[in-house]
Formats: sequence, C-alpha cells, structure tokens
Amino acid sequence: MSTAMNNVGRPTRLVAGTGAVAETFTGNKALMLEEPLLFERGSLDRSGVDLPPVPPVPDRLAGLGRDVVIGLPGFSEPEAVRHYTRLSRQNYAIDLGIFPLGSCTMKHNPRLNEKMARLPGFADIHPLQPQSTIQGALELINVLADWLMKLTGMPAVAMSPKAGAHGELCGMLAIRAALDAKNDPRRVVLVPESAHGTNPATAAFCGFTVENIPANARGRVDFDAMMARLGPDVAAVMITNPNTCGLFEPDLKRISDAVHAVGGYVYCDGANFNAIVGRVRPGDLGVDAMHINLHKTFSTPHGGGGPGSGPVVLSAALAPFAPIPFVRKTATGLELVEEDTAGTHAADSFGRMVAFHGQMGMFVRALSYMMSHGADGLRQVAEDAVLNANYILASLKDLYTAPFASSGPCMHEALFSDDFLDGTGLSTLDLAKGLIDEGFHPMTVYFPLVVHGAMLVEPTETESKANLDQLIGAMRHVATQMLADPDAWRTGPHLAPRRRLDETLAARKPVLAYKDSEAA
Amino acid sequence: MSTAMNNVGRPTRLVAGTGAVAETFTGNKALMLEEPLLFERGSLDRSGVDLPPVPPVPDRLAGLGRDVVIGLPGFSEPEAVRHYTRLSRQNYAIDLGIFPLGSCTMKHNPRLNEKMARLPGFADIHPLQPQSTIQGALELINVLADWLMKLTGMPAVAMSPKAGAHGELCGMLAIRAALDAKNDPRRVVLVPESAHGTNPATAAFCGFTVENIPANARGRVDFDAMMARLGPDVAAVMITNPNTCGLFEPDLKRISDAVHAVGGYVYCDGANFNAIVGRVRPGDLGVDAMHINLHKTFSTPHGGGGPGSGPVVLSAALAPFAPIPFVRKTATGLELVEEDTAGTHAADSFGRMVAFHGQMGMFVRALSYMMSHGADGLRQVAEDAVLNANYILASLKDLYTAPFASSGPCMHEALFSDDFLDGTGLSTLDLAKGLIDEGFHPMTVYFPLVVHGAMLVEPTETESKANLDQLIGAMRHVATQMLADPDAWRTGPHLAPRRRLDETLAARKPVLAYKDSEAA
Amino acid sequence: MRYLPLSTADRSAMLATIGAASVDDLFSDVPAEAVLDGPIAGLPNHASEMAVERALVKMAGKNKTASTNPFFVGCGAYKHHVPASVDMVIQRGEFLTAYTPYQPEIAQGTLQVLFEFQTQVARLTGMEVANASMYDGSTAMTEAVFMARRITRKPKCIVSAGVHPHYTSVLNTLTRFTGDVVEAGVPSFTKGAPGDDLAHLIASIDADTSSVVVQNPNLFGHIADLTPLADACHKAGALLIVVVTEIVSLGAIKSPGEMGADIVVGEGQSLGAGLLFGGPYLGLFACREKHVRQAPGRLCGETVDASGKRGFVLTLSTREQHIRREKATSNICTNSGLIALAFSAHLTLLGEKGLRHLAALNHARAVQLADRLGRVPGVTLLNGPFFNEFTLDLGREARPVVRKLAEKGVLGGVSMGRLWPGEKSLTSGMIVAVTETATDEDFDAYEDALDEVMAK
Amino acid sequence: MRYLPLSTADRSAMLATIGAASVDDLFSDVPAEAVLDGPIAGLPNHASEMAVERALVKMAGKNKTASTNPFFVGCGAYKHHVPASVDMVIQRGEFLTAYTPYQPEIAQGTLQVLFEFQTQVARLTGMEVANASMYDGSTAMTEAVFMARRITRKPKCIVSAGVHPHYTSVLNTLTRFTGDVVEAGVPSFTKGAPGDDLAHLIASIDADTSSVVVQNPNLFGHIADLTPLADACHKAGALLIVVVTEIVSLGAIKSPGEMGADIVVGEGQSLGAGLLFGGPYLGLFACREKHVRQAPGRLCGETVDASGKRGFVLTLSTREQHIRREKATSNICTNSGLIALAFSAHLTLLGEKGLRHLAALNHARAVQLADRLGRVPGVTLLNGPFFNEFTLDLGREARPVVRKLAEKGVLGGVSMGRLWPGEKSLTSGMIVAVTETATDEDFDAYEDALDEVMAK
Ligand SMILES: Cc1ncc(COP(=O)(O)O)c(C=O)c1O
Ligand SMILES: Cc1ncc(COP(=O)(O)O)c(C=O)c1O
Repeated sequence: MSTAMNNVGRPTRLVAGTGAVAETFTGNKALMLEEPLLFERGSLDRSGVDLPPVPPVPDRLAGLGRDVVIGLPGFSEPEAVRHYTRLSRQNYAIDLGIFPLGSCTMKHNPRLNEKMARLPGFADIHPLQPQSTIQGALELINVLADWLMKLTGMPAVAMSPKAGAHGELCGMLAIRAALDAKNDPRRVVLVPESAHGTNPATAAFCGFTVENIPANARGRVDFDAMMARLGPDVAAVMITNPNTCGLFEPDLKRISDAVHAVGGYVYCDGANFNAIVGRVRPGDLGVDAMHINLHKTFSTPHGGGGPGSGPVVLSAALAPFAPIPFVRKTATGLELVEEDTAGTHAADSFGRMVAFHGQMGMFVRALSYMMSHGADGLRQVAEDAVLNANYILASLKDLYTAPFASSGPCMHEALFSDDFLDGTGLSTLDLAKGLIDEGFHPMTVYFPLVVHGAMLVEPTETESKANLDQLIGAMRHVATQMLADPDAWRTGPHLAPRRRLDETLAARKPVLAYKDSEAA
Repeated sequence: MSTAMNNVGRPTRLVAGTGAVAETFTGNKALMLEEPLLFERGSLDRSGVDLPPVPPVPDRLAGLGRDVVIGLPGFSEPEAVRHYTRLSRQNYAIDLGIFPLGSCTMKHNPRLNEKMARLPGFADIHPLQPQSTIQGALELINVLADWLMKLTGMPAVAMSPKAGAHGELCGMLAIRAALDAKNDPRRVVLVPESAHGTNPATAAFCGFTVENIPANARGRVDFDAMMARLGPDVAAVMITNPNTCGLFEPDLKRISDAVHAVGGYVYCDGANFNAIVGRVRPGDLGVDAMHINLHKTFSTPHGGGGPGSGPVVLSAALAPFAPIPFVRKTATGLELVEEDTAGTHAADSFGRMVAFHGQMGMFVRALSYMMSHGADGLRQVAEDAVLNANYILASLKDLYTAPFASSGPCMHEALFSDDFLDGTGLSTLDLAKGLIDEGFHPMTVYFPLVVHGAMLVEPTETESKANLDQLIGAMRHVATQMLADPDAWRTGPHLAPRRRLDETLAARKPVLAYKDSEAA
Repeated sequence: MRYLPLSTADRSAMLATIGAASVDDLFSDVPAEAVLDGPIAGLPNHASEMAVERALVKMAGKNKTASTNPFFVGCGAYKHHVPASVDMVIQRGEFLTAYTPYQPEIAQGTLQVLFEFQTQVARLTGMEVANASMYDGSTAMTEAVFMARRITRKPKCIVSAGVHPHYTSVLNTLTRFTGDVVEAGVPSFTKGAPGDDLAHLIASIDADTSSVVVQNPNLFGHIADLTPLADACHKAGALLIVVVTEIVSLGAIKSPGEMGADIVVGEGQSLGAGLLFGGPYLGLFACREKHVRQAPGRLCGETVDASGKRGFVLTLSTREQHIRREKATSNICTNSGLIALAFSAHLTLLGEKGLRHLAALNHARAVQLADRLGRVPGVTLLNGPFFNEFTLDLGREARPVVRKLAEKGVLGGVSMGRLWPGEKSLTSGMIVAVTETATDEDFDAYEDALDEVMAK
Repeated sequence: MRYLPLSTADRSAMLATIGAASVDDLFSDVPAEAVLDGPIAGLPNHASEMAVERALVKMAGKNKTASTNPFFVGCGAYKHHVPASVDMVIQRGEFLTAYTPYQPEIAQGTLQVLFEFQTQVARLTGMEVANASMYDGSTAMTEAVFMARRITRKPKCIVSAGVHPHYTSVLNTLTRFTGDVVEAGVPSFTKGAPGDDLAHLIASIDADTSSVVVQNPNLFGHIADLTPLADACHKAGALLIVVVTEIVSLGAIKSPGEMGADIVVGEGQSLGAGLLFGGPYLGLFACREKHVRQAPGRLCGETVDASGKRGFVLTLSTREQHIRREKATSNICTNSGLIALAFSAHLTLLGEKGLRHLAALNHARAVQLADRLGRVPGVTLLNGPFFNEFTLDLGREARPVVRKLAEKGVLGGVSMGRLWPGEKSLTSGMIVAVTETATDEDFDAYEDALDEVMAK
C-alpha cells in the first residue's frame, strides 16, 4: 500500500495563495476520476460472469487445446461497471452538448430508437434462420427501403453496405459492373478536390484511377474544369452534394447530364443529405448512385466511431447490378434473394458485400426515426439544419474569416478559415482546444482541404437557439481573446481530463497494445 | 446575445503564472458543465412529446377547465436528454466509486436486476387487475417472502412497507395491535441512544412514548440499564443489530428473553442485516419484528433518495396482526387477501399500510439478487462485508481515533471519531470535504450521535481490495496533511462542481421553489 | 460469484492485516446458539445470470400485461405512455446509484432535479411549495392529516366518501392508534355526481375539525368545484386537504390550489413511473409556504457556495427524524427520489403545451368511450362531469362482469365490489379509465365484449 | 415534433439575423426543376412515440426469436448470453453518442477502451497488434488479403474451401475488379475432417502466392493444426491469414498466432453484440507489429499529454483515407466502435477464467448434443475434432429438414443447401451450433423433433 505518493509520484500540494489543491493523492479531481487500464487492475482469476458447471465429458479437441496463458484479466461486475462508467465520463458526447463536427451530422439520438432496436423480435434473430421465421425483419427492411427510395426519388436501393465508405464501394462496384457488362474499359473517376477522403480511396479500392477536379472561387466544383476533363475515358464522377464546404452544387444536374452524355455515371456522396432531405430528391439531379449515412441523416448513434449503415440508392441504369442479398416481394410474403436464387432474380448482381444482410440494428433505429418525423418532419429537419448553420455563419462572419460567405447562404454547415488569426502564431487547432475548455466539442478542423485552416461547423437541427447563442458567444469570446492576448492560448486545453496530447510521439514510437512490463 | 460576459458576469482570465484558465466564458470547465434550471431554459410552448390529435368532442368539465397559465416549461427531447445528462454528471454514485456511507449499505446494483424489473410481465401490470391475470406477480412476491423468512428464521413476513421507516411502522403497529388485542395499555418503547432517528420517530408516530437507553463503553446497549428500566409499562424495545456503531449486540438474545418475560416485544432494526445475512438468523435471537431494507442488503438501487422497500419479518406472536394485502396459497393458485377476504383470512390484521401491494419493482430486483447469490453467496456477502470493514479499521486505527476498536472486531462498518484532530480546529466535516476532492464520497458523518464527530465507514462486500487500499491511502493522506498543515483544509472541497455550500443560509431564508422573477 | 471482487488471496492478505486467523473470528460476538455452520438450508445456491433470467422471464410470462390487451383499469393507477428517454434518464448510473444527497457539493444533479421537481409539483397543484416526495399518494394523505392536526391543534378529520377507499384505509390504520378522530362515509351512487358529498362535508365541519379530505377527480371520476368547501373549512379554522390520484387531470381541470386547498397530496405515478403492479409509486405533497415547517419529508432549497455560485442543499431538516427523532414531523427517511426524477423528466418533456394536450386527449377519449359504453344495453353512465375516468352502473353485480371481460382479453375496469366489499348499494358499479394509450380497436373490442357479457 | 427545438419565433428571429426573408431563400441554389413544394407524397407524416412503437412492436412480433425457441443456428453468428451490464455500458450517452475520437483530450474514454480492445484482441488471437475494428469478419478478411498483397507484392490468394462461403463471396466481389487472383475450391464432405483441405493448400502454394486464407474452426466446425500450413506459407514468402468466426473458440483452442498466422481476422459478434439479424457486427483484425503500417482501419496508441500524463490518441493515420486518400490502405472510415466496446466489456467481465469456462462449457455441451443427434436413425456425425459446432450428414436433402424442424419450433441449424446452393455433394449436410444458452430441455426437444422428421 503506497500511502506516501500519489499516482504520478508527486506529493500533493496547495497552489500558493489560491487555496486550490493542485494535485490530489489519487490524481482524481472530485468527480473527474482517473481510471487505470484494465490490465493494471484486473486479474486472470477474477470474473464478472457466473456460468453453469461444465459437464464432465472427454474433450474432442484433438490435442489443440489452448494451454498457455492468454493474458486476459477480468473484473467482477462491480469493478467492470465502474471501469466503463468512469471512462465514459472522460468523453464528450452529443448527450452533453452541441457537437458541431462539420460533415458528421451529430444530431440527437432519440432513445425510442434504442428501445426499438432492442425488441427481441429484431435483436434476437439469426441471419440464417429459415425465412418463414423472419418475415417481420424482411418487412422492416422493405419498408425502410421504400422510405429511402421515395425520399431520394430513386428506383432502387442496396441495403447491405455497412457504412458510408462501404456504400461508396457499393456504388462504385455497381458502376464497374455496369461498365464490364458493356465491355467498357474506361477507368478514370473524377473527384473534386474538396471531396471526403473516402471518395478517392474507394475509387482506388475497386480499381479506378482518380483524378482531381478543382473548386471554383465560390467553393463549388469548377464546372468548366469538369467539362474540359470529361471524355470517353471517364467512368464516373463522384460529387458530394451539398458539398464538403457546406454548399449546394447548383450545377449538379448539368454535370450529370454531361457525364451521361459521354457514357459515364454519377456517384453522389450523400453524407450531407441532412441539408436537403424532404426538399430535394437526388433522383431529380441525375444521380446514378448515392449512399445515405443512416448514422448521420437518420440519427443512428455514432458510438464513438461506429457502427454506421450506408444504404445506396441506385438509378435504373445501375439497379440490375445491386448486391445480394436483397428483399423481394412474392405472392406469399417476402423473400431474401441470396446465392441460391440470385441466378433467377439477380443475374447481373455484382455479388455479395458482407456476410449477412447489413446493419439490421441501424435499420430499426433509422425507420423509427423516419416514422417519428414523417415526410413533414423530415422536410423541417432540413430547413432547421440549414437555418441553424446560416445563423452561425451570420453571427460569426464579421470576426471569423468566412471564405464563401459572400457567395450566399450555406447549407447545413458553416465554413470558416483561420486566416483571421494571421500574425498571432495561433491556428485552428489552438482555437479548437480553447473551445474544449469552454465545454464544447470543437468543429471539424482542417477539412475540407481546399480551405486553409478550415473550421467546418455543423450544428444540425436538434440544437436550440439558446445553445447556438452560447456557442456563438464562446466562439466570439475565444477568437477575440486570441487576437488580444495570443500567448494565453497556445497550450490549451487546460481543464479537460488531459492537456494537449502528443500525437507526434504516438506515431513515432507506436504503442498499440499494453505490454505487461509497462506495469508500475 | 451576451457575448461580452460569462455566466457570472466576470471576464475570463488566466491565473498568473499557472497558465490555467480560471473562469471560462460559459462557466463550464471542459467536461464539467454548468446547467441552468429548467425554468430558465425551457418554454411553455415547447414539448418533447408528440401526441395524436384530440378528437373534437364537447368537453364534460362543467366549467372547471384550467384556464390560467400553469407555468410548466417544456423541452424538446434533445434538450431534455441533455439537461438530465449534464445534471447527472454533477453527482457522485456507486457506479463511479466506493460510497462508504455507514448505515446505508451502498453496494453495487447489478444491471440484471434492472433488466428483470423492466420485463413487461412485471412492470406493465396494474395492481387492480383481476387476480387470474397476475398470478406470476403473486408468485414472485411469494417466492421472495419465502427467501426472507428462511434467511431470517421467522415464520411470517409483511411485504407492503415502502421503506425501512415504513417497515418500522409496520412492526410497531403490529405490536400496538397485539397489545390492544390483549387490552394491554403499556406504551413505553425503549430505544438505545445510538438508534437511527427513524426508530424514535416511528414509535412516536404510532402513539408510543420513547425513552432512551444509553450505550456502554464498548458501544453496545448498556445491558444493566436496559434491565433496570424493563417493567410492565414497557411495550417494546427497538434494537438495531448489528448496531449503528457497526457492532454486534451480543446480549440481544438475553434482552429479548427479558423483554418477553415482562410481556413486551422486541423490534429489531434490520438496516444492517448485510453484516449477518446467511450467518445469523434474527429469529434465533428472539426478535418479534424486523424490517429488511431491500435497498440496502438486497441491492435495489438507492436512486438518489429512494424508492426503497422494507418488508417486515414477524414472529408467531405478531404474525396475526400483519397488514393486508398479502398473498395466500389456495388449492388453485395464489390469492391476494384484501378487504373483501380479510374477514376470513386476516381477522386480526391491523389493516392496510399503502394503497396497493408494496414495491413490486424492488421485489423483482431483490429476488433477482437473491437468486443470483444463492444461500452460499449471501453468506459470502456477509463475510466479505465484515472483512472489508475490519480491513479498513485495522488500516486506519493508528491514525484515526477508533473509539471501540479495542473491544474487538467490528461488523460491516468501521467507526471513527475526530478526536485525533483536536487542536487543529478541523473536524469531521473538513475531512469529509477533503475526501471529496480525492474523488471519494465521504463516509457517514456525525452519526451515530453517541460518538463525537463520528465517521462511519461502510465499504460493503462489492469493493475490491485495490479500492479499499486506495481509500485507505487517501484517508491517511488527508488526515496526515490535516495534522501537518491544518489551514489548507478549512475550505474544501475545491475541485467539485460546487465549493462548500451554505446550508445555514438555505435554512434561514428557505427558497424551495423557483420564482419566475429570479430569472436573469 | 460475479458481484464479489475479493479473491481467496485477497481475503488471506486482509485477514493477516487485521490479525485474525479466519473470518469466523470476526463474528465472535455472535452467541453460540445463533451461529450457523453453513448456507441456510432450503434455499438454492448461486446461479448464473442466464438461469436467473430464465426463471424470472417465466414468472413474468404468467401475467397479462396492460400493453398487450385492451386496457381500462384505473382507480389510483393509470396506464400512460412514458417516453423512452425518461427511462434512459433514470438509468443514468449517477442518478440510479446515488444515495440521498447528504454531500451537496457532489450531489448537485440530484438536488437540482429535486428543486425543479418541487417547483413543478407546486405549480401543477397550484400551491406555493412541495416536498421532495413521499412513498405514494395514500401515505402522503395520512401525513397531510397529521400535519393539519399539528397546525390546527384540533383532533378531527372529515374524509369525503369520494376518496379512494384504500387511501382512507391507510389513514384509519394509523389513526386507530394515534387517537386522531376520522369521520368517513359510504359514497352515494348518485347519477350525475357519484360520490359527491360536498354539501354533507360542509355541514359536518365543526370547531373540532382540523381538516377535511376530499379527492378530485373522486374515486368515481366525478369532478367538482371545491371552492365552497375551502371557504367553509377556512371559516371554521380547518384545513382543506385535496387528494389527486390522477395527476394528469391537472392539465385540464382547475388545480386544488386555485380552489383554496391548504394541502394537496397526490399520486404521481401517471407521469414517469408506469404501472409496476402498485409500486414504487410517487407521493406528491404540496402546501402553503407558511405551513412548510410542519410538512413531512425532505425539502431541497437554494443557496450559494463559498465562491458565490448558486447551488442546492437539503434544508429545514430540523423537522426530520434524523435531527428531531421522536419530535419529527414524520418518520419518513428514504422516499421516492428516482420516481420523482422520472416524474419531473416526463413533465419536462411534456411541458405545459404537452401536458394540456395529453389531458385534453385523455378527456376527449374518455368522453367518446363513456358515450359508447353508456349505449350498451343494460349499462348506464353515472357521471356528469368527469376527466378520464367514469363509472358505469351495470344493473347487476359488476365483479363477475370484470372477470368475464378479462377472459375475453379485455381489462375493462375495477368493480366497486372489489373496492367497497359488502356495500350492497355499490356492487353494480364498474369504474373505467381511458388514457391516450387506448386505440379505436381497443374501444371496439371493449364495446363488443361488454355487449356480449351483458347480453348473457 | 419532439426532436426539433426551434420554435416559430426562434425561426423568425434567426432569419432576421441572417437577413433572409424566409427559409426558402436559403435554398436558392437548388435548381427550379428539383424544388419540392411540400412533403414528399406517399409517405406518412410525423407520428407519436406510441404510434411508432406500436407499429414496430407489431413487425417484431412476426419473427421467431432465438431465446424463445430451442436454438442451434450458427455458421458465423452465434447466440451467446450477453451480461446485462454490457448493454448498460454501451447505453452510456458518453459512449453511445460520441463521434470518432478526433479531439483526444475529451475522448479518453473511447480511446482507452480502444486501446484495451486492441490489446484484448491481440492476446486472444495470439498476435502482437490489432486495429480498432472493421465492419465485420467478412470485410476484414477481404482487407487482409489486400494487405498481404501490399506486403508481399504478389498477386495470388488461395482460399481454403473450409472458409465460410459468404466470406469468400465478399472477397470475390472485390477481386473481380481489383485483379487479385483468388483460388478457392469446393469443400470435401469427409467424415472426420469435413472441409479440411490443408494438404491441398500446402501443395498449391507457389511463388505467386501472397496469402493463404483458412478458417479455424472451419465452416463445418472442424478444427485443425495450422502449423504446417504456416510453415509452408513462410517458406514460400506468403502470409497465412486465419479467419475465426466463433471467437469464443479461442478460449479453448490454440490461437492462430500460436500456430504461425501472419494476419488473423475474425467476427467478434459472439462477445457483446448478440445476433441482430446479421449486423451491426464486429470485424476483428490482428497482425504482426512489423506489418502494422500496411494494416487497414484505425489504430489507437499510447502517448503523453503536455503535463506528462499518459493518454491515448488515434495514430498512424497516414495509412488512412482522410490523409492518404487514393493511396490509403483501405477506404474504411466509420467502423464498429460501439460493438468493439461491447466486445471488450463482455471480455472484461469474463476475464481469462470466465472465457475459458465459457469455451469449455460450449465445447462440452456441443459434444453432448453431437453424440445424441448422431444416434438419431439416419443421422451421421461428420466431425472428428470440433469446438461448439458440428456437421450432420442427414443422408437426404437437409434444407427441408431444417424447415420442418422450424415448423416444430426448433431452429436446428443451417443446411449446406443454403450456403453452397447447387453443390450436390453437400446437400445432405446440416451444421449445428451449440452454446451455453441451450438447456437440457432444448436438447430433448431437438432430439425428439429430429427423430420425428427423420422418421418420415
Ligand atoms: C462527406 C463524407 N463522405 C463519406 C463519409 C464516409 O462515411 P462513413 O464514415 O460512414 O464510412 C463521410 C463520413 O465521415 C463524410 O463526411
Ligand atoms: C439503521 C437504520 N434504520 C432505519 C433506516 C431507515 O430506513 P429507510 O431510509 O429505508 O426508511 C436507516 C436508513 O437510513 C438506517 O440506517
């Protein structure tokens, strides 16, 4: 028992004059609690699970039993609950406050959806049960598919992609398959500079060659540059709409027509669908494929990194190439088209993308969300999301550099650059860390790449005006103070569970797993 | 929009030299977030609930409609979830760390129990449904009753009391009823000085006269004083065992016999049953009635103040007077004995204590807990609870004054006094506040009243040795520092969401509800 | 044993520190005759989560749940839809697993919630202050009677026959021993105003009367203007105690405070809690500010911290048992904190607009069903004005009808025979509650079933 | 609209600040032909929580759930008991509603969990490092094949016929376009070692081989020693990729790492997730440290903060799409973070002791059932060694048998006809999985039902 030293080996002391305790014995600060690693606290013979005894039968492992120590410490249930509860409190989350990460659409996650996803009828069924026993599940997928098609004005949807990037893959594979079906060898995919990294990565992943198209001064795809590059070698363009600068691409329909005219396809990155849901149907803009991040527009929770779900709506041209499995209506009910019936019902399908049928848990949440909002509510979602973003833009553009504000309103997110900090030696990162101390999650920083020191602020429609006013107030305050007294802002955050973390060190000497020798 | 000043009207500033931001614009400190009152943020026309439209039928309210503003602001769901989540983070809780409140048995609350209590078959049934439709609920009550009787060695149990104090009331009412049935006018109830406040309050509540019995130097009821006072006017004694000093009452059986000999009854406060469950049956000690706090020994969560559940086991002498309703086995199933059949099956019952059948939600949790532990596990519970408390006692008694440590081991809680701080001008309260900064909830302070500046530390069995070591280390550290440098410890806590709160002001000028004029 | 973190090695090490040879040494104070050698017989040993879950799921499966059947049972407990986010809030570990906020600096979450709850309850009931909750409506009513006695120093309480008989029972259980005098009658079964005895109550008030207790809406669902009764009480120096068992009604009908009540008690289960077979429920307790020092239960109040920031604490605790012991205003300690949170969160989600909508919807739906059922041959609707609950006179004993309806899968209401056994004048009564959860299909099923049962 | 906080007044005030006359002005970039005048036709308007819940409960009710029927379906998704506390953990708002930890100072909760998860996965699989999760096992396998190609710069991947055919399908979908060469065969239906093609795999390795992919336990439940295969791979400069679809098996059988695997991918659904009709699941991805810069997906690493305290960050992101774009190791962005948390929490609750117990229990129970079913007339147990899943040869087409069992309420397994349609040699096969959740009564029900179906 080490009673003389605290966790970091320093004696506790009072800060002279202030009366504040700077270091405690435990390292805790009242309700901000430190938590050691599982590997430092757990033990190999502790368990938080009771199980029935193992019946004494001779094993049938053919000598392949695992006879070395694995190294998996356990906790009793009380210790485990506390470990995770304490850790959770070191996180910011949408449940705590506005989470204005541009391009991420961090909106409120309704709890009804969590409840519905846990109904045993959805959560406790196996993907390979006989189809007669999962008709309700197929119905749910089918109803959700119907909503997605109607909301986008598209004739088909592939449900199995597991996230946005996987949806992109689905769309691009459909395009590859469509080209192959025509023996068309074209392989160039045009991607705007401002595109999300998944766009070029996906195109490359399925064998396309990526070429960039620049943005114009208004933050949109440079129409002329696009037209200049279009030609018979262009397999597809990938366009984000609204784009990653938070702006609507007014030329999308014209671009689509031009792409189609040269025999290419239009992939639309639908990550920003929240801005237009219920107000614009991508199908009316000539799109051939678009993924929808259910974990953005349709509010399935982000879970600290995932899971997501990325259904892809498809044009009539691409629909025949959609992946299996999918749900088909028959005279007697619903049928899942898999390998056995693909020959009949999906002869041109490019095949299977995942082992089973996609993100059922996310489907339930998304449908619950859609039914709750309805067609009227979803339209209101887009309107309020856009209104909130423009309110932020209007309230900050006198202080923050707003590169495209002069070109008119933004859509669901407001883009700023850190040009206004020039000369202070401070940048977007310092501003972000300053906001952390104020109790906010910062905006997306340094994306899109087309803007210097980008700050992309996406409030979403689930923020109240009072919350926006508080954020705006804090953003003005921090910016003003940074201009007035730059030195005070180089080292934030100061009040978070950790001070600024050394990311360079982490990458230079990667420590990716706990080594037992590390223990104190 | 007030962007120039923070919440408390002071400009944000850096603490000279330290680089720490002392005040933020928002008043937040990164993840420690301030949250205004509902009445300051909500509005009368906002709602987080959608409802079907009201069918247009003429009302039948006879002009009694509520036509003035009620004053109930609402939140949309996102705002409401955030309001409560942010508030929750200003609480300490057993899920965050050890909560060593003596007499309160703050043990881990298994999540299985929460899940079971929410099964629609238990949560979604009405207390006045026809009995044929709630046989499973009656079965649960009956099985739980069986566990309680076997664990205590008592022949009967009343299930309806809603908490410990209500259980005491049940027991004392049974004693009153038993006396009345004999036309016995005795009214004096003897209560040890160290008893919990509910004991004398309950006795007085049902018309008894309370007299105190002192404690002896070993922290137990003074046996001789008790014997001296016993007589034909004594209706009952109320004894807590293990008592509120955390000590077993070794004379309880002798006292019971003596009380019975003079025609009185023995009420045992069973709040501390956790120390002896599975090791001692109160029925073997001559007890006539004892309440069991399901929210202590049997881990139903305390919920920031309640609800609890306080079933009362009864001796054969008191069983006939038990309250209605209760569950009775019949040839065909289970029957709830209520007013209609009380005449036949409960002629001597003292009546009804609550509108319905007690704390069903707590019953489910408690039974789930008991079945999980089993007879063997419950015995282990008592042993580990006592072991943990003695470990704390042994590890601190050289530094902290331990008034009864010389008399042998304690039971489930270790009692200290602040005598060791004499001369520092510091007391138990300052020590408690110091522990808050260290990330612990303090022990129970200033109870029991028989010890000066009492500190009653009850770890419970669900704390690991590592947790105890950390608590012991922090307690030693704080005590040592208080002795070394008392001035640094007069004003804690410093790191909690609030500094020390002015309780005197609150009582002098009570503000018990929000007045709209309060708004900024 | 999944909940116990100590290992055998831990136990040995700790015993060594203590200086005990075995854990038995720690129990040396237990007299020999009470020592148990091993686990108690007749009880099973520990079981896995799986096994416990399986057993309890089986038990739960034997009950007919309110959501899976057309459901119209009320009389002090109402099936309302509770938003999913309310359950999420009360499952936050920081609320669920906290104790009573004795260390306010690390309990501001609970305390601010209680302050908001008290304010909401005070406003809803039309009173000035409310406490931090009681066990349930029935025990709150008993406490109110005692509080009135302490304030007025008079012995007699007059209870309206329209009060829920279980509530009156609870009061009688205690007054039998405390010496308080209670007068309570048998309700009238009057068409247009069942259970209404306001005139009789007013006539009964005398110089010894400390309080008059009346329920609104009353057991039969009838609602009344209590202003004349309040005036009569005050003229005689008595207090008017109003009981509200369906708190949602206050979104539609005049509050007791507006009608002159001195103490309002209620059952808060309708918001946030769910049915729960009777508990845990939520006792609401509101009164005039001038009487607050005689109130039972915990109170949360506003104050400031050492740096001047607003904060909340439990206050006026010199009324309570832990300070005042046998002189306390009540023996209550643990209350219904978490259910108060659920109530408050539900009401916050509703807001004034939502509560009024909810209440209007309940009322309109009840009117619709009352009229439909009132047209079933042999059935008479007794109520004139009502909120969401009404009484049918079936012209025959109601209890078997309720059972037959249940056999047809309709949980149709509560028979007077169950609540007032032995009262011949009431046996044909059935009380029916209608909330926002009943669908048109439920209405159809009910009407059809009642039709059939009555036709036999 | 309960999720939208803006009031009409708010909207007007905000439009005024913006200087727009109406919200339509904000959509002025939308070309006229794409403007929608009002809500989209053919879809309902907003609905109450009650109404949505009612509709979804009805849909859910049409499915037969695993817990309410004797259940033995496996083949890549297993029904294990998940402790209630795991769900509590993943419902903590701070985990559930956080984004990817891009601001590490306020995401240490998620990051420390990921670091612990990576360590657990590495140890469980016997590897040095693991990433922060992939979508599922099948996509993880595809990524592993591409990673091996990047490392070895060779074109060919040889896939064992014992790999789950859906996994191989997923790989084929992509390689059709990427140009990777995949060789995969049809499994043998050999008694004693169904699907075992180790000898054939070893023989097929050539100088062009970048990787060999093998599943253990394989699709048929068969387990094998992969050491000779690993040696053969390494001799030829190829990498051995091992797929584990039942991760619980690693509590009982030698890990791929111990047998020489270079990359281990797996489906982590068995721990923490539940069945979920196939998703969201959890792709596990582990490899040797020296290869980590070619690995796909996010990695969490340890570092220190400005005051020297340990902390965690996402690291080595120059591999990833948001930095490297078309040159990234993978296009993955959103992964399965929350399911990784569930997995990690479940494994933490188990600990080494619990995991070994769980695995031993699964194995022993599977042995018991295998022997019972193997004695049913007409049924042959194909497996020699296996873990918790085995294959029966029914001597007739298995698919109708599975359906008939389902009609009798027994979800008995997966027919080879579903997984390998058209493969005549396999149609009589049925794969049966047994976990700790199956009771003796379930065994009885299964044996009886199979007996009856086979007797017809
Ligand atoms: C514009 C854009 N495209 C694509 C994606 C990729 O989606 P996912 O993370 O679901 O794979 C994202 C998500 O961050 C995005 O913002
Ligand atoms: C010794 C003792 N007796 C009685 C009680 C009263 O129990 P309850 O709070 O459940 O009414 C308590 C609880 O604090 C207690 O500690």
